[in-house]
Amino acid sequence: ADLTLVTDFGVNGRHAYFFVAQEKGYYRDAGLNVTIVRGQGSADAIKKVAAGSAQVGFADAASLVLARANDEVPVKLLSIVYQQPPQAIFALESSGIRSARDLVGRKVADTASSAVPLLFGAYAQKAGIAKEQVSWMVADGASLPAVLATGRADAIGQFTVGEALLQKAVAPQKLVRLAYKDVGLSYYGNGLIASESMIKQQPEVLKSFVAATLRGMQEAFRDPAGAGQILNAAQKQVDAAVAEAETKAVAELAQNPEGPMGGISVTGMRNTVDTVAGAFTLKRKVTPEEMFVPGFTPR
Amino acid sequence: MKKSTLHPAVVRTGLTALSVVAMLAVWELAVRSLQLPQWILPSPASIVQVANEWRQDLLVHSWVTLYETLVGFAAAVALALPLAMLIAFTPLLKHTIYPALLVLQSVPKVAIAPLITLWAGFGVLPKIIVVFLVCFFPIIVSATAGLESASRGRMDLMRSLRASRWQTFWRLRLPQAMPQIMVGCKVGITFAVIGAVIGEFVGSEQGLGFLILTATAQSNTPLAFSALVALTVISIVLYYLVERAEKLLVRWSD
Amino acid sequence: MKKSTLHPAVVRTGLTALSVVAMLAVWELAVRSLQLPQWILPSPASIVQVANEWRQDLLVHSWVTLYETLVGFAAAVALALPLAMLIAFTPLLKHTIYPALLVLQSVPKVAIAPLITLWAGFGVLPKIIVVFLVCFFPIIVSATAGLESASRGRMDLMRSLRASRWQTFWRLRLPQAMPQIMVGCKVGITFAVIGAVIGEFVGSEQGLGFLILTATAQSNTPLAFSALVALTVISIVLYYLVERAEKLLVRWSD
Amino acid sequence: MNLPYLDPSLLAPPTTQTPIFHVSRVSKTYETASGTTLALTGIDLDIPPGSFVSIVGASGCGKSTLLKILAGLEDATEGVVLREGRELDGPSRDVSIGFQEHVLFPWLTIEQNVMLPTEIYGMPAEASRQRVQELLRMSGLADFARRKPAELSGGMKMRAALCRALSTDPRVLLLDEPFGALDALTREELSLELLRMWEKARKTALLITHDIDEAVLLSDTVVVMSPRPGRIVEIIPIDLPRPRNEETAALPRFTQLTQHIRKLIFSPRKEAA
Amino acid sequence: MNLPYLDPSLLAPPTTQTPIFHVSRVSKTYETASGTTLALTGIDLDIPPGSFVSIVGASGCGKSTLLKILAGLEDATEGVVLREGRELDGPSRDVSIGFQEHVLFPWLTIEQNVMLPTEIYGMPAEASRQRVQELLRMSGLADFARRKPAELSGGMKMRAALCRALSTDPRVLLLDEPFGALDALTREELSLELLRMWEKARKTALLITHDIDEAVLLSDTVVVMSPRPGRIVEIIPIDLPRPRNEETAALPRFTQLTQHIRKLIFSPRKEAA
Ligand SMILES: Nc1ncnc2c1ncn2[C@@H]1O[C@H](COP(=O)(O)OP(=O)(O)OP(=O)(O)O)[C@@H](O)[C@H]1O
Ligand SMILES: Nc1ncnc2c1ncn2[C@@H]1O[C@H](COP(=O)(O)OP(=O)(O)OP(=O)(O)O)[C@@H](O)[C@H]1O
Ligand SMILES: [Mg+2]
Ligand SMILES: [Mg+2]
Repeated sequence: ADLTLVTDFGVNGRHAYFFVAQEKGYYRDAGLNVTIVRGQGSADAIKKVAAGSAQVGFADAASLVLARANDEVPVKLLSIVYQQPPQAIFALESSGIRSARDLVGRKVADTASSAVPLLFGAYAQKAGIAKEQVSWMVADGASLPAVLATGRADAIGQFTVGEALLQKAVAPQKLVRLAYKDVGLSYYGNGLIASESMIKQQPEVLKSFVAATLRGMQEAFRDPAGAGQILNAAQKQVDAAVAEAETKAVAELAQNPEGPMGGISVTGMRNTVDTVAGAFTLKRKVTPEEMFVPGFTPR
Repeated sequence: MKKSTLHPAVVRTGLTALSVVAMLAVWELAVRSLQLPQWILPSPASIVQVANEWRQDLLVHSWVTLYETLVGFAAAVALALPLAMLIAFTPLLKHTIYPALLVLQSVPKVAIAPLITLWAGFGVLPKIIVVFLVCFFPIIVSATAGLESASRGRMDLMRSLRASRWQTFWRLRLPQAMPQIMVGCKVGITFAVIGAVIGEFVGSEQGLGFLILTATAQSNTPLAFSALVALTVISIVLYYLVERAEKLLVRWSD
Repeated sequence: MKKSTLHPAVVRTGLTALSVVAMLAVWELAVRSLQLPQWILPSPASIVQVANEWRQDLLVHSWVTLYETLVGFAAAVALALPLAMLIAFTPLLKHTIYPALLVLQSVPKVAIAPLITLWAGFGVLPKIIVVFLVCFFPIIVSATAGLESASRGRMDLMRSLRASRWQTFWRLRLPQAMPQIMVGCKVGITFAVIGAVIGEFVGSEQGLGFLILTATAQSNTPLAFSALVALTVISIVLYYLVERAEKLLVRWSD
Repeated sequence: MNLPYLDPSLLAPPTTQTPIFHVSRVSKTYETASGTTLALTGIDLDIPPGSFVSIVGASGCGKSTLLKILAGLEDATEGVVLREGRELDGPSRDVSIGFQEHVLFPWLTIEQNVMLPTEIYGMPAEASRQRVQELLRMSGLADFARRKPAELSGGMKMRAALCRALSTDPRVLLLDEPFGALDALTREELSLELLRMWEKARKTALLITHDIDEAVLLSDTVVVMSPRPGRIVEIIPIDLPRPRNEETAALPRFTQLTQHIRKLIFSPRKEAA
Repeated sequence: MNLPYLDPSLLAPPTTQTPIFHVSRVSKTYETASGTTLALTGIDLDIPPGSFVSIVGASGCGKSTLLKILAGLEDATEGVVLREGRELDGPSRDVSIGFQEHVLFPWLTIEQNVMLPTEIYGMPAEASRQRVQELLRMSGLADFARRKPAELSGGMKMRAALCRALSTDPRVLLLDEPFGALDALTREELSLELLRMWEKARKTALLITHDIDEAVLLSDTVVVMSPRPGRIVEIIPIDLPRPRNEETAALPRFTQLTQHIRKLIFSPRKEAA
């Protein structure tokens, strides 16, 4: 079957395993012909999947909660890749920021589509600061390293998997990382999504897609350097070394202490929904169960 | 004069209003009949409802965007006219200025976002710069074409009077170029509004662009569309204001 | 004729080249003297080096963007002229068509990009649509202004001949509007190039916009800038091609 | 008929044909942002088919306005204008106009400009081209057929515009000072040429001119208008024998008529001064 | 001097003053994309200060071209043009031009159009306004001072353009058919007005005209040009006494001169035909 896969944002080192699955023929073995296209943020990826421009996607679970609650977008999760919260706030060492408390009264910038500001409320609560004491600015993704390095903002939001790239950009200055998972937050990050109609009509295709992707992940985590090269060969502008570093970071996030790689549990999902509900006023209450379809990942 | 007893301006405004209403009706009908989900295209009704809830914020954000638009547009006009004048004075200058303008024009403003934030930070300045960059080109191209178009006979008259370049500019070139300058301004003002939003996309804490981005990210599509509607209203109003200015400034025909 | 023995076209091209070289020199010097880090503004030298490494890809991506630009621009011209004609035929139509155009024009294309991809999918079609939307407005506004500007005396001549609307259009309005239409095209073509890139930002696997975005995401700033340079070159070349077309089409003066 | 020196036997018998133009109680007021101008008032005029009528009168008296009303290009503010018995509703292809200002299109060559009406009328291209070539030769523009209007002198442009008005061989010809910018010789040559053409084909012609000799030499009737607001002072039948030519101007009757007209034009204002 | 009927004693004594314009062996070729036109060839002409010179010649013979060369608006292709002994380098504020085509700015009122030169010269506003008011009154445009050119008749526009040329009271006046679009009466009135003004102030004037009577009545010298390419056929000193007025035209010498000129213009082409 032909499948178009839309990423959460761009094609970066953190997506290497999709290309591993592609290049090593795992998709082909599963009878799939997968085309990988760039997304414009999780919200956009979710809409594209809902509209059928893409059949499968890679998007943030929190964004999906919002999409289902506010816009009734008929999309569900099939599998969770980032079992841990990937969100983090990065500052320069020179800014004097060392912990969440130092963020008080500071300006933090991130893209509008990022989940970092979306879930900052939850982070602030866990870290014991008032979320109103930090001001957020919207900035274009491309300008974020510049914003940070030139001090236009005191810190920026970024996924932990982006650390290698960011470090490269602001070198020689050193980065301070305030990851959401480090204050004990536990909710799902990004996962594989599909539309409800697709799930109903072609569950088998989706199942083999998830399985092949997980196979790619395993292979990539086993050999991050190899994954980096594969991605670099497919997408020349992605540096192999950066891709290797990002793949390692993904491997860290993909650890699932309670189950198999890629697995989804109602408890995990409830944490996610509650975290989002705590940070936003949702138009509609979302149940953890409606967020995903079970049975697409190995138990 | 003959059939209608209505003032033509009333007819025109009526037609404009009518076509806007017609568009809204088609939109509402399309959404209902095709049962388009709201995350694809919310219905005008739902947008109005959300816009009403958010009217305070919409006003504040609209004001910011309007301000950026007007300042950037004014700056563009204020710079384009003297530059066009300079080009009209020394035509060879065109071939050194235009390449630079083309470079500025052809670079997508979003692509040089890091540069803009680097130099101008957040705040209104970078948006004004983007507005300026976006609407400068149409204005200067039209203005230059207009200023260059003085007819042989009229130029001969001014030459025979040994009018200075300034005098020729003020008394012949500028009035003659006015209709074309206004065309440039009409095109420019619509791009100016977009420019403000693009500027806000690059980095901002307020403005309709900010609202559109954050609403989209939070899957509040009706809110994003109500911001788009506010944007469109600003654009249409500004366009017709420029057209009004044109009517006041160009009161002659050949 | 008097002092210079050079052909004016040579002088003009020389000046254009000179000013481009001057810009590059200033840029290189600025980067070196201010010691700007490369991820903010790479030096021309480093861009040239990267561009050389990537020349194969740059060519392929440029070709894609060029193709989208040209098709979208051609579509815009092909649609703007008949529509402007229609407006010239029945002036009241202007007040129903323009509001719709203003709506299309004032919505930031990036903001409705998801809608466009929803309707047109991936591939070149959505980019062509964005190009079309971006450059349509300047062309139609200029064309309408040009077509409307036929002088009283000339219109009287055509009326006295009982020329049909078509004949009046082809023999009077169109040739007379040609200079203004070309101004619209000159402005339009530069926006068309940007439109292609914006379209590619929204979703694409090739083209200079794709290259700019992915290179930026990877902090490969010199590569992003070499794509920007390619874009600028395309823009300048297309602009001067339109200007050449103008010279061929408008060979008369009042 | 208060012209005692006219030999009534020479007057054309009252025609029973429907006039080409019947103008009755016509007045015209221009209204603009800066004020209203009464250009014509109480105009009564019949132009029978096949006649050659000239209008003379002071600058600004409304001659061009009257011509434009007959052409269907301006609406009369008051009064009735009939064209062959029917109410006038806009321009007609039978009626060709030579405008006071030449209105050549700068993007067309002289030949293309002159051919424009024939093309718009869809007349056979080859025949029109020959006719146009002939007209250009006659008016001394043969060498300039391929030039653009900007390369012509003032008088040459006027001649090109006259050629254009004649290019379709119209039934009715309305000419607004076609010889105004021409030197005495060219003027005489061209007006005699026009006279020959008219006497051959007997189309209807209305000529606005400032040259009283020319008006008398060419016309069946000369209409003398008063200064603004334009009224008709007198309609003078020209009882000179046809065909006419250079020699006609030597007849005593010719001098009589021209002097009568000159007196009509010159005296009222002189008295006022 | 092959004019046997001229009384040599009536000729002005050869002036020793530097001429305002000295033209020697001037020729002019226009080169355009569609071809070259030889407009003038071998022109020799002196215009002494304080003289009134008229140029007559066929349409397209290069009269306007010569005027533009004297005005510094066109360069001669060959030959020398001196203005008061010095090589001509472009237009001068002493020299005022009335163009053949009126060139009024449509965005200015008639008064503003006429005031334009005085404003550009920076002349005192009040004095200029009075002079302009006087000129407009003289040319019958007083009622139209606040109107835009589009609201004027063809002849009225020409008159406005003439007023503009006179508005700065220039030392040298170059007029290209200023009365071309005017009726006989207005033409006579205005040309006599011009004559009066000139005889009072004795500025230098060059007039292009198609009216031979007018040329003789006004001028010290009439220059007769041949058809294209323009050459000077004869330079005819006009030995009529000054001051001149309507009665001058009744003198037998006047008729003699006009007929001589008419012959010069009419015969060569007639013979060729
Ligand atoms: N700008 C120009 N480009 C090319 N040829 C020109 C130009 N101006 C005039 N000519 C040519 O030069 C010749 C003389 O033109 P000019 O205008 O001097 O004639 P003129 O004597 O003033 O005629 P008229 O009495 O008709 O005004 C004409 O043959 C004309 O075609
Ligand atoms: N479009 C117009 N708008 C306003 N007034 C006009 C317009 N056209 C003509 N007039 C006025 O109408 C009057 C008559 O003008 P018209 O052109 O008919 O005169 P004319 O007899 O042709 O004069 P001329 O011999 O100077 O060409 C003038 O007073 C003029 O100012
Ligand atoms: Mg007239
Ligand atoms: Mg001339």
